[in-house]
Amino acid sequence: MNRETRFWTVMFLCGSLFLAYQSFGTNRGVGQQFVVRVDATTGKIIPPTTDAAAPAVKTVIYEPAAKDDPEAIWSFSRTAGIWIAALLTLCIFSYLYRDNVCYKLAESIIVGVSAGYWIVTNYWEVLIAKVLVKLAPDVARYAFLPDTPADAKADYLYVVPVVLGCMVFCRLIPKISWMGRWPLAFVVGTTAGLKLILFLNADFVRQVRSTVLPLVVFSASASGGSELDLIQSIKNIVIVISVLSCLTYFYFSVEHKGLVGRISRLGIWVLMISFGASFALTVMGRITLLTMRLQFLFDDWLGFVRI
Amino acid sequence: MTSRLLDKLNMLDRRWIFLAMAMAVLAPILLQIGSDETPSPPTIKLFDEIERLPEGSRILMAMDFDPTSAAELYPMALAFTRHCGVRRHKLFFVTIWPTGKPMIESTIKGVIQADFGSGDRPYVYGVDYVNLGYLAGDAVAISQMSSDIRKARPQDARGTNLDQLPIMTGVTSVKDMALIVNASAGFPGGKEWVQYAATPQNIPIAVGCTGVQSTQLFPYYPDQLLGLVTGIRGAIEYETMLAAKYPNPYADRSKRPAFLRGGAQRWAHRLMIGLIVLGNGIHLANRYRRTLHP
Amino acid sequence: MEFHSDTPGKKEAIAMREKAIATSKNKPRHFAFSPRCFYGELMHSAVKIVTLLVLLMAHPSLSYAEESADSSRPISWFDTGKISFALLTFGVCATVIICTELARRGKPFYVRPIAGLLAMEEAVGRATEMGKPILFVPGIEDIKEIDTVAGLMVLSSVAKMAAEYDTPLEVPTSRALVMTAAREAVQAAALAAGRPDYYNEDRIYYVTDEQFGYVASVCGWMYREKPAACFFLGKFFAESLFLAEAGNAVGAIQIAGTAETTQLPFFVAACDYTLLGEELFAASAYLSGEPAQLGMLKGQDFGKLAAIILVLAGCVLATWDSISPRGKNTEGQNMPRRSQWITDTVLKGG
Amino acid sequence: MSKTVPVLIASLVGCLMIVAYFSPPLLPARQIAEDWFTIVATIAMLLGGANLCLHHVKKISDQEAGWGFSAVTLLSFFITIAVGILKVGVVPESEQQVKFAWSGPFQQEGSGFWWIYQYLFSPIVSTMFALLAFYVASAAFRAFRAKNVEAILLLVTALIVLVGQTRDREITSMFLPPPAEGVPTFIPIAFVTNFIRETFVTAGQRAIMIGIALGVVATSLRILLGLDRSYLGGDE
Repeated sequence: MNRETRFWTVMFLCGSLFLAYQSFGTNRGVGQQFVVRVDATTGKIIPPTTDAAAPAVKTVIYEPAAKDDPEAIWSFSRTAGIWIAALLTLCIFSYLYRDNVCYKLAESIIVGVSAGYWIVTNYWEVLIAKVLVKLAPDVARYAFLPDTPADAKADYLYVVPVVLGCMVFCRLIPKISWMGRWPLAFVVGTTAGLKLILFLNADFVRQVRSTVLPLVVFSASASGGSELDLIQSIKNIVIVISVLSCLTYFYFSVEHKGLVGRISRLGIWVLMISFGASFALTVMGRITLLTMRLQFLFDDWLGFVRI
Repeated sequence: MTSRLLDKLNMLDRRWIFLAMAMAVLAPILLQIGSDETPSPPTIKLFDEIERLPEGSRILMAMDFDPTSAAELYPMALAFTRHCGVRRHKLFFVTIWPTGKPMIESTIKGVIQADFGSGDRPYVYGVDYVNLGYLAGDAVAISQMSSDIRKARPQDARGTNLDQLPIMTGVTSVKDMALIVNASAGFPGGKEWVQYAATPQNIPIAVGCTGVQSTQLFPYYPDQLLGLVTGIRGAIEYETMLAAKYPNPYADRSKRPAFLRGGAQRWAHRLMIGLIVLGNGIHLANRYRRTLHP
Repeated sequence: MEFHSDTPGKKEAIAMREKAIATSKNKPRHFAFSPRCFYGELMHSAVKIVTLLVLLMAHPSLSYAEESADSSRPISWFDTGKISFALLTFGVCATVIICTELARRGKPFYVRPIAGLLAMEEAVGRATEMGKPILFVPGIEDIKEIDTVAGLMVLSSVAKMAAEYDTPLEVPTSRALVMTAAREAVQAAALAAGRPDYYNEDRIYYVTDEQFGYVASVCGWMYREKPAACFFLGKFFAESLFLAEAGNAVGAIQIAGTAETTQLPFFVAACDYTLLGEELFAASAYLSGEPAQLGMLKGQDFGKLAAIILVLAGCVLATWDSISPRGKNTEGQNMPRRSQWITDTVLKGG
Repeated sequence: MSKTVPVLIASLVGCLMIVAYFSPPLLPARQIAEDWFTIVATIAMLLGGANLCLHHVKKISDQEAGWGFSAVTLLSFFITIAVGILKVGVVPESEQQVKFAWSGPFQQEGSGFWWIYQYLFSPIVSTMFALLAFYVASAAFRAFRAKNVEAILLLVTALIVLVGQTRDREITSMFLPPPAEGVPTFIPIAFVTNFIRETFVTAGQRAIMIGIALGVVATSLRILLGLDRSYLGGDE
């Protein structure tokens, strides 16, 4: 047994002992979750009862509750969930030390779950809520969506996109894989057309328009006349010069020599300043995320933090 | 001696830096150190607009984020919804991210049902607010919403037909909204709402975005964007304003999740600054040493 | 793979390469035209069919127009409020199409040298000297993204250099389709360099679609093999930092390029050369030498020129407005601002 | 030849989207195209799932290194789909829905699919992104070196904005004389941060946006005119 293995064995032992003490030795426990039973149709809380004769409610949903709530019951699934989530979080953090089996396990779980998640969401939100409702409203009403209007008529035009979509799977069969390009072309063509118009409008026309600024700004002064607004004027001048110099930098069909070269050098400096700011703002986001994960571990799971 | 130190720093295992980062974030969490913020103009503008709109104005709450950005955007979504609730606006929740639906649900549960679900004038589903759920099709879904909501989604998230909901009478498209409030984490998000809905249809829009995205959105402000709330700092600013205007109950710490993340933010930023300075100090020292012993 | 830096073939290759660089540095690149009639014909027939179909679809009996339009009002076929935007759209599109056509008819277009491209030679050369492999990452998005296509275009020229020096080139991909395209590109480059045996299928492989899984695997490889040169060209998201940091840690020369503006700061900070945004597309057009692509680039440059002129003219007028505002007209109303013609007519938008 | 029809499809719908933007009577046709787009794109996404399965099944059958992880992936994939599509643990929510077994929302709190989202998907994905905080720190220490003018500009801006984004910015006003009553304190670094954001960042991003917008127009035109067919893949 080398030194590193020994170190980690001791660490794991200490961690397990600590968790065991925290779970059984303290009042709060680790990651314990409690719920109340609620009747979904009425929204009323169903008190826990041992009376077998009590009428069975078909539509029970569970909502989170505090431990000291008299109607609260201990929830196995949620407690297990918190434990699993916490352990998986630790598995991912272990990558910081070194790539290892725990990280790989968490990673392979997420590959499967995320692919499955997207498919399920789209199944319910598009294939059922949009396609089935249009093609067979009666089936949709009886099976999934009781609120589909009774007088809804089937719209068979929707067969076309379904068939077109299914042609995607032709790609898996080498002989007819060329047919798989049709739906792809439809998707690409639609986005190309939309993008052309909308980028030209919002990102070209509007942005050029926003850059049309007076280089000298006067604002109403207290005495009723107008006076030079120095700060705003400087800001406008800086914006206009920066935009023009950056555009010059991105101008590819002229050699960057002489005046053009100097202007484009200014352009790259502006870009660097903008990237510096963007870096700092990105850092802000990543740190917040780390804060949230640590809050989860130390608050929701271990319960160290109490407001 | 200094040379040995320099060598050591040059060879420093980055796991020590990882450890320092973990400590910088963990200590403020455990010690409950929060941080306040002074509001900045783009945030104030959104706050004032929600204040200014008459009671019962229609506001589209587009929640386009997922767990990876919930740290910044969920506190923001809570603050926006709380403010709209206090002002009693009509809220239309929608998302174009498949992972955004649970975010809407927990916002509704955490704010509307918890804060405004009871009392003499409770918020009623279908009358005061509606959850339109997830719209598939990325940016095209926005384009669809701006021409006809019912084409984009015939039912709400619970499967109820939109025509059966009182809140939907008189609403045909996004054009009928007084304001779009978007919590955006990337593509598709704030940029697409501006491009596909707000700019072509001339609807006021305010975006709460992650720090990463804010540089992309800043050029749209103030012409195409009414307000811009940036990252956790923006969330803290909004909470600060909400707490100042409505101290009961929003000055309470438990209703200010972003405030509690502020302390960790501050310490981590200090560490980052220290690391950049130290790193460059080492760089300069190395260069100096090279000039001494070429 | 064993690697000997003094194989006889290599010296010749290096010499040839140096000669090629020397000649290419002296003159700007112009590209010859090879007409491809098929495209032109197809374009014409497509335009015809499109016009026909649009007319057909637009026919009131086929569209929903009759139901939706108010019967008392004549149907307006054109939204007159959008006329200036329509003209502008038409103008931009026409410029791009004309430039493309001109390029294909043989008109040479100049493209300025791009710093990152010259550095690629240096990076490949250094890897050869050190006897270490080269890593090329074509982004994590699918082939339909224009960034990925541009990245693959650069890959073929990097692969050609690597093949000439016989330096191993590793290309892990995050999408199956990108892998196929990368294999085709490298194989063609090896053939073009006159070393068909250089192409090794096992060095170009698919890892996984999952962003972080892919990064973990690539970074693992980097720490093990310590490549001397890393190329990151394509569409990148949060993983850009992992890759650039790992490359920095192993001391490789790094050349990156992406149009994803949020990731550019990390690349700029951690890499030696970065192709910023559009530069990536320009680089790929430059390397591909395809006249159509160069023409498009020229067309876009005209668009930028128009933007520069509009901004300049608008700013001059706006400043004039600001210094001496126009008075009131005979009816006592404020006269419109001078810059209004530019902001509200030319740049009205849709 | 196998590419002619797809190119025509792409050109047709693309042109329809453009023309309909300017011609109000064509709006319904555009709406139909958008509706179809959603459906086609959704079904196309299923192909990704199929590819994933094939890839991992192959890995398992070849007994490649790490095939056990492939098995875990497949297992979690199928469990997620089964739980989500069968609506495991979902109950009807209103009186009129009680007689319909599959009528509750599929992401209902307490259901199986909700559990997977809450306790597997969400923690793993967000922790992976949280790892970046550590890498950012390491990059700041090792890669952010003042190598040339560009790097120095980047570094200094990053430092200024880092200070300006938290309340630590107030330190910079300590050396200034105290402001008059009722006047807010002037904070130099906050001013500089705002100035940078309002001018340089806006300008830089704007120039990139204008350039990329033109690039998008050119690329879209290539697709609509049938010049660019790379999206259709190579010839098989």
